[in-house]
Amino acid sequence: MNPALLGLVPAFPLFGAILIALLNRKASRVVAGGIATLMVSMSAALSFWTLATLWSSHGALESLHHRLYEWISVGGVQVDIAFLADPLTAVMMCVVTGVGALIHLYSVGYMDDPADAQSTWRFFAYLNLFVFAMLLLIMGDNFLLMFVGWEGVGLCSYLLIGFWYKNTDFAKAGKKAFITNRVGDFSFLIGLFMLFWALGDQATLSFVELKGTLVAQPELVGGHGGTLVTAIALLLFGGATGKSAQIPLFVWLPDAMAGPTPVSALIHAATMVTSGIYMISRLSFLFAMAPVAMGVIATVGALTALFAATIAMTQTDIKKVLAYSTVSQLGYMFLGVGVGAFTAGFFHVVTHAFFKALLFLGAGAVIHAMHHEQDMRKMGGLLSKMKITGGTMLVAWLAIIGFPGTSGFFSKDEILWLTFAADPAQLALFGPEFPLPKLLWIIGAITAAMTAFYMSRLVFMTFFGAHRGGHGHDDGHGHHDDAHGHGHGHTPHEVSPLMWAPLAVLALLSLGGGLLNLPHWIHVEGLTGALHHFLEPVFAAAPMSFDGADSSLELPLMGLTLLMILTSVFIAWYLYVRNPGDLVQTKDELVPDLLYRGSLHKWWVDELYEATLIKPIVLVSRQVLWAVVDAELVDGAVNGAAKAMRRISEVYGELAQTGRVQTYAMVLAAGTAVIVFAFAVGG
Amino acid sequence: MDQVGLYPVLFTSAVLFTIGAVGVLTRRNALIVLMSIELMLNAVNLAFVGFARHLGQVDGHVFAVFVMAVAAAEAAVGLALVLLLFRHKATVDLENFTLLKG
Amino acid sequence: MDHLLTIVTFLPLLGAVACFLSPEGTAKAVALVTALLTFAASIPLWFLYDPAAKGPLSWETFQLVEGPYPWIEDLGITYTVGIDGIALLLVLLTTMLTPVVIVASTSSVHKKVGQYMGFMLMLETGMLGSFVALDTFLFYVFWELMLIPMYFIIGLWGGPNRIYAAMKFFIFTLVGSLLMLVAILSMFVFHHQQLGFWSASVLDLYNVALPYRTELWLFAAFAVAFAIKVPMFPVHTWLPDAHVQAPTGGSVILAGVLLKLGTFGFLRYAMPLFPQATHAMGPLIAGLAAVGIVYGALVAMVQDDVKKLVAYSSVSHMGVVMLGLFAFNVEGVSGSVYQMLNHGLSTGALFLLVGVIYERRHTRLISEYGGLATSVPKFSFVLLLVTFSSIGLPGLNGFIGEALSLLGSFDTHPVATVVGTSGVIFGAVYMLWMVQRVVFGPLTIQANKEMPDLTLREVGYLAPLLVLIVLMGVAPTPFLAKMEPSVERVLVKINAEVDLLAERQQPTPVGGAR
Amino acid sequence: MSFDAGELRYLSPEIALFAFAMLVLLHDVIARRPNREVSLAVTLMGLGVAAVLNLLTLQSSPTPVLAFSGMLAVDSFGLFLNFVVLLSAAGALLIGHDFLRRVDVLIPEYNPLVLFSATGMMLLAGANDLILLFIALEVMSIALYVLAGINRGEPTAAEAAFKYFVMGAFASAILLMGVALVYGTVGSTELRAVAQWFAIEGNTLGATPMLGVGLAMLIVGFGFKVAAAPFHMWSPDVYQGAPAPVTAFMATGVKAAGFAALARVLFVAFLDGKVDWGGTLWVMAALTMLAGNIGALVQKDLKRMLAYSSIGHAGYLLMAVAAAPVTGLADNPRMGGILFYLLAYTIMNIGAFSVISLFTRDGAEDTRIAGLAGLADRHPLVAAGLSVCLLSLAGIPPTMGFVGKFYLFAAAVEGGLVGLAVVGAVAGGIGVYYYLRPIVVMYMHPAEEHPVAPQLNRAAMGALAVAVAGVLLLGLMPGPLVDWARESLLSLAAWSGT
Repeated sequence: MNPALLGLVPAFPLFGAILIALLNRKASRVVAGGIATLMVSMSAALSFWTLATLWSSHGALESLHHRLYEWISVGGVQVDIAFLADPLTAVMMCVVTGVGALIHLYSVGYMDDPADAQSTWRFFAYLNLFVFAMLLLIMGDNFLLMFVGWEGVGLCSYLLIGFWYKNTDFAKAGKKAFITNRVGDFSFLIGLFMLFWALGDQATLSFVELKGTLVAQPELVGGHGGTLVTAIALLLFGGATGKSAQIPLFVWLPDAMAGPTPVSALIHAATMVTSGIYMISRLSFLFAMAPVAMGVIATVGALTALFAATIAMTQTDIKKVLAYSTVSQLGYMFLGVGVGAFTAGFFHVVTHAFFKALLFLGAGAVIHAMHHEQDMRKMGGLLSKMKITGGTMLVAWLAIIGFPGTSGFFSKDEILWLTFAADPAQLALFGPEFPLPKLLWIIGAITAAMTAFYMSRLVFMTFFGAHRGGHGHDDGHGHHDDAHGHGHGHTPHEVSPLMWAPLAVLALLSLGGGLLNLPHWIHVEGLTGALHHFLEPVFAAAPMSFDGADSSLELPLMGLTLLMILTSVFIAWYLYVRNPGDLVQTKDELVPDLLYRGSLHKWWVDELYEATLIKPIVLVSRQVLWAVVDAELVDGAVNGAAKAMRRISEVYGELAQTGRVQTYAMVLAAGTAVIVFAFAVGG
Repeated sequence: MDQVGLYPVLFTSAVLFTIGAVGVLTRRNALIVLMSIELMLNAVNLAFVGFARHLGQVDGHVFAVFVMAVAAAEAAVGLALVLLLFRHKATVDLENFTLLKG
Repeated sequence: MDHLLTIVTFLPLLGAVACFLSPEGTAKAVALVTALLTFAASIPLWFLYDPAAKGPLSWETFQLVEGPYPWIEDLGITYTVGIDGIALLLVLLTTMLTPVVIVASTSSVHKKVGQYMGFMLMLETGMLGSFVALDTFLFYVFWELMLIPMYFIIGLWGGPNRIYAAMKFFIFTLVGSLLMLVAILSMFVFHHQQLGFWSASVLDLYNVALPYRTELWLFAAFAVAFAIKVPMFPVHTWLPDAHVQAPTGGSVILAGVLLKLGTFGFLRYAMPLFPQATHAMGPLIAGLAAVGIVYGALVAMVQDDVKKLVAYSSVSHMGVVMLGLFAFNVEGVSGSVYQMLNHGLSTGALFLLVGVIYERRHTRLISEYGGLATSVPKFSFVLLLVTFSSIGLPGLNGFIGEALSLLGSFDTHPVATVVGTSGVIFGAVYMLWMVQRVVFGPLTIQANKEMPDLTLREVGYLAPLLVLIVLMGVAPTPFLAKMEPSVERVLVKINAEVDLLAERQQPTPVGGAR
Repeated sequence: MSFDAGELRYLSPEIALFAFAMLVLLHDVIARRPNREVSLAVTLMGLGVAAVLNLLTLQSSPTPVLAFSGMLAVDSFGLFLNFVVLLSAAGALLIGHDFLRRVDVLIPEYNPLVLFSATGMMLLAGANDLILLFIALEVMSIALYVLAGINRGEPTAAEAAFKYFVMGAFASAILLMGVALVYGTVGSTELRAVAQWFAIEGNTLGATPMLGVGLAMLIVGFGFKVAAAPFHMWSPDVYQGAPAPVTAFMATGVKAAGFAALARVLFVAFLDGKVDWGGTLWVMAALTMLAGNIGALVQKDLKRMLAYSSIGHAGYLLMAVAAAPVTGLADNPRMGGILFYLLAYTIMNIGAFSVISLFTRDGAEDTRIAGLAGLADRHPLVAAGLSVCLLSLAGIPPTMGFVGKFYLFAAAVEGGLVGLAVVGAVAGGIGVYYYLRPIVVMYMHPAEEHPVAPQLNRAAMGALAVAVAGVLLLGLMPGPLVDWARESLLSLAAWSGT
């Protein structure tokens, strides 16, 4: 493939976005959606071509590179608009455009609400813009271009979360997402600055050059394990915690579910949120130099996975469950890259994109069918009414809980095993001897069990048992304030083929995605470790060792995890299918009240941030900075000086300029006396 | 007079000058203020004459004559102004003339 | 073409006279034609200016130089104008913004239109003159010449508290510049003492070498004048008052160009004239800039008046510019200059947009709006675009300047930069919060429902700004290429002696200029 | 001592002025119904003739000459100031012409009195002998005392005149005592003699405190005339009370003549390094700038405000004078700014007062600042003219006031008085407030319910137009005038040799 074609990959969706924006209201849902889907499909085609080119070269072709033009050139900052497609990029491109195209297609069916008819063009324009930005993020050959994409996807996320902007809460959710991401960006930028200056004369922002420089001269950033490189890695990771919704910046993602469900599927599950993992993978050579940072990443990932899972267990909003599930799965991916299993982490990115997109789209189909009802307590028994949707959802469910043979099984298992087997020295958060990998494995395994529970709970509550839905919705989850009459608030029914066709494709991918990278114990020529081999050159500069555990333990541990997962499924089945009647009481008996409420209220993290950060900052800004510092101190000083001058003037006028001529003469005489004295004595 | 040296003359002049100045500063009657100014000018005249004698020049004496002429003109204008004041307020007490101030 | 700069500079003044003399009806046309002619005349500057010219900061490296024509000979005061890459861009910004403002003002100014247009054009001459002057006295004359028209623009066409605001603007600025005048005079004397002849040319004054303490005092005098103009915390309070009271056009010019004169002054005068003091005071100024970034953003956040919000955002943005300037490296300073242009465009556009809704609703209270995206989608789109430019979204202009400024200054003042970089968070907070409250949410107020969307004229005058916002984000290289050699030259001057000094005192400065 | 009648030509401007004054006086006394226009024309003609003669003198004596046995210095310093004085007198006459009719002061002596006073001023500018200086001062002052009270019906005018008189006479007496003490020490009243006395080994102020006291008293005397702090307190009352044209004349002519005398005495007689009067003047300048500018802040009356303003300007001028002992004259060419500024100050003040004089109602002046409200709408050109003059007074470029102030600051900085310059800058910054007040009122305040209608008249408008043109043109192209002022000031160096 001609590298020049790389430029077309992002160009198509950008063109689509512009075209749709130009057509605006003249473009109906189908026209706008058609254009958008077409554009992304073209990108997808090119992406697969790219992948094929690279794959078929068997490592002979390290990467494709194409420079469009010089973007910024000042001093040491020499940045081009240039695209780099190495194996990592190529896979990611395919995921983004492939899944993206499916979701675009799905959206054409999904966005059929007559109330949105005037604004679906906006939806598709944003969506195309998003794909463009995402492609910039992954294809940019340098930090700044990546950052353009990085922030660009944030922008689209902001716009799409707030797509139904008339609802103030939705608009706020968009804002929250953007600002929380900005906190991460702040960290990212500082890390970038630090890296740039550390390189001194060799400063570069290009990934390829940076890799070369650091491999050749690791001492520039303080050498392996150096403080500087650790700081840089941690700060860059700080950026990732924002974009990829990790502790402590995960709070925006659940709120982001305010956006239309395809958006949740595309942006907040399959693609954008994984960019943190992508970034770390891209910079694996740098992160590998900072074991402490790797330890932090793995730990944060594991803890996020666990923490989000605890919340997901009690949520009743189907999208919220999926949102926390996403956070949790992202944690897994960080755990993977944190322990140095970059391929495994990235593999999970890919499989997760399949099954989580599927889950969201399936949920979207359900919501669509239920007329914007998202509360699972009002669902139930939908499998019979929505066979295709239900069926595909079940596939996704199997994948996400890690049922053997599904894509999720392979990717999750690889992460868990490599975590267990990781050399403690390469994630030396608590020193090289501390058995952090084992600890993380335990967290990971527990999380896997919890995942199985809450995902089963979701599936059971939604598709099994009796239908609990009343008539339409009345809980305010609807997105329109103005009347959005549901004359047709009948029973749920299967969605149109436009929507279920993508589900079916994704279901296939969820099932068979594991073929991409079969574990070593299933030997199939060309498939075993395929992704691993393909990505090897990318991660070659970040050698990691996984001989921290006896390899004979691999299968027994897998079995253990599997057992835990199945147990969880059973519990869920018991609670939600066997005894569906007392959904609430059962849990009250099972778990202490505080834990239940904590989980239900997301451990009050939002409230905590509100009380400790947002409120104080606003309060201080308003009551201290604005009211006191600005108005009283600074401006007070200015006005006070002016007032004082006027007062002096007045006092002078009253006391000195009395109008009595002899006062004046007296002052004159006194002045004379002083001067005379000065000259008589001082002369 | 021959026996009188420079310094007694100057001393007298200074005393007269000071008396005049104090008069200007303290007396409330415009006329007396006017007279005090004349006193000051004459004190200077005394000094001129004293210096002239001391230096053996005539210049100082001539200056005194000039000063007298000027003083006369000044007194004329001054008296006219006092009259003007009196026409407005029927008094020449300076305390009453504080329209302009501040 | 020999006198292109002079023509560009004084053409508006001629127009101003014409506006004062012409009847109300034709004044608008006269003003617009003048402004457009000026803009047209300034476009060749872009092509005539050749950034490739090499050499140190000297007569050779300024271009399109006219003069020196003797003016007041005994002090060596001359009429000398010329541009470097930095001034070039600022001149073009000025000539571009003025017609925009004039068109925008046709709907916001109803009384004494002729005078208003006259003052606006007079202001343009003042601003252009300040950018092109190469003689300190000439600079000072133009610098002060800007005060009068701006004073009248605020005082005559401003809001209810306009007189207070105008007075504050005038006196605040003047007190600062009078101290600068004393410092300029001192420079004349030092130049005469050291080099034996009188000269007011800034290029000659660059050759004066002063003892450290003297530099410190003189720098302080210049810095106060410029810092007030920028405005830096804590001498910023004239700005919110001036902005809120000024008519839309006044605010746009104030934010768009006038503030830049402060930072331009630092770069052209205060810093290269007093390199040691500049470096010595660097941490202080960078610190204040960083505080200003956060402070401006936080105070902007809690404003109820949208114009005041934008005004405080200027304090924040200009803090970034200052931080970049005091980075002492080419990345930071170029970014800073770029950010000057950005701020001129995006904040100018923001004020125009505020003006648009103010004209329709006669209120600037954020709470009076909400849900505008439904009733005025075009307006809302533009507001969003400008907002994202303002908060430095990559791909738009703001990012380039902000990122380069901060990147540059991180090397020199890491702590201040970290504090300042938090502006990317707070900037998003106050702008997006404002946008959310103005544009999003339900449309509840009847008057907002009936609000007409952007007219063709409004789109027309906003369009150039929007195009530049995108263009400068996507393709900054042409702009950066124009300025970079000039920036480097100034930096050589700023850093040269200081490097020598530092070498003598200590092994190597921490992350010294590369 | 010999008298050479030919030397009278050096005095020709003064003689011409005096002669015309007598002529006008006679016309007004003899004519049954004196024609005011004719009187004005003849008076102005007198000024014109004097100006021409002054110019001829200037050209015929390219090198400074001493005439009348050293009593009179014929140098370009004096001749430059003669022009300033003539300009000031012309302004006072033009402003006064219609004004006096309106306030019903049809005293024909106004014009000759102005001429007499101007004669005194011109003599003062050229006096090289302390006695001539004193007499010239009195000639100038006595006429002014009368002029100040010329509006006899107005109680404030009478009060102002009397206050001026008392203070003036008091200060004159002190000045005269100073003259006597100098005479007593040096044995001569000629300025060069004083300088020569200092040249003698061992003659210092420390050895003869009497001379120091004399110098101090001279400084007080001139300080009073130019309204320098702490001898300035009379001026707000007097400026406010006196009729506007007279105030204009006082503010400009007296200030020019007073500074002429002060500069000549200090620069010719006392500028030789043995006497340090710089410190005293430093303090006086600082006090004067601050007192004037701060005092003006709360004033509500235009004339009173401009009185304080005038004090402030005296301070700026003193700032430059104070720099002289540090650098000498020849090494500080910026000292010429003193002359330039005196001219600038005269022009812009004439402009301002020509507008102020328009505001009369029912035969009385109404010079409240508030009375200007809305003027910009009713008479835009008048408002613009006053604004230009005020901005020039405030020292905003591109006006003559700015260039002048720039030079004064330059002189101070060149003399190393940076601290004083900073005080001046601060005072100037404060001062802007009150200069802007009238502009605010004119442009931004709505007119009063029964606004004072400005009584436009050709004479005053002419003066305003000329003043505005001068302020702007000489502000933009000050070069030649600056050169001339510098040369003129340097001509003083011929006498002192510094």
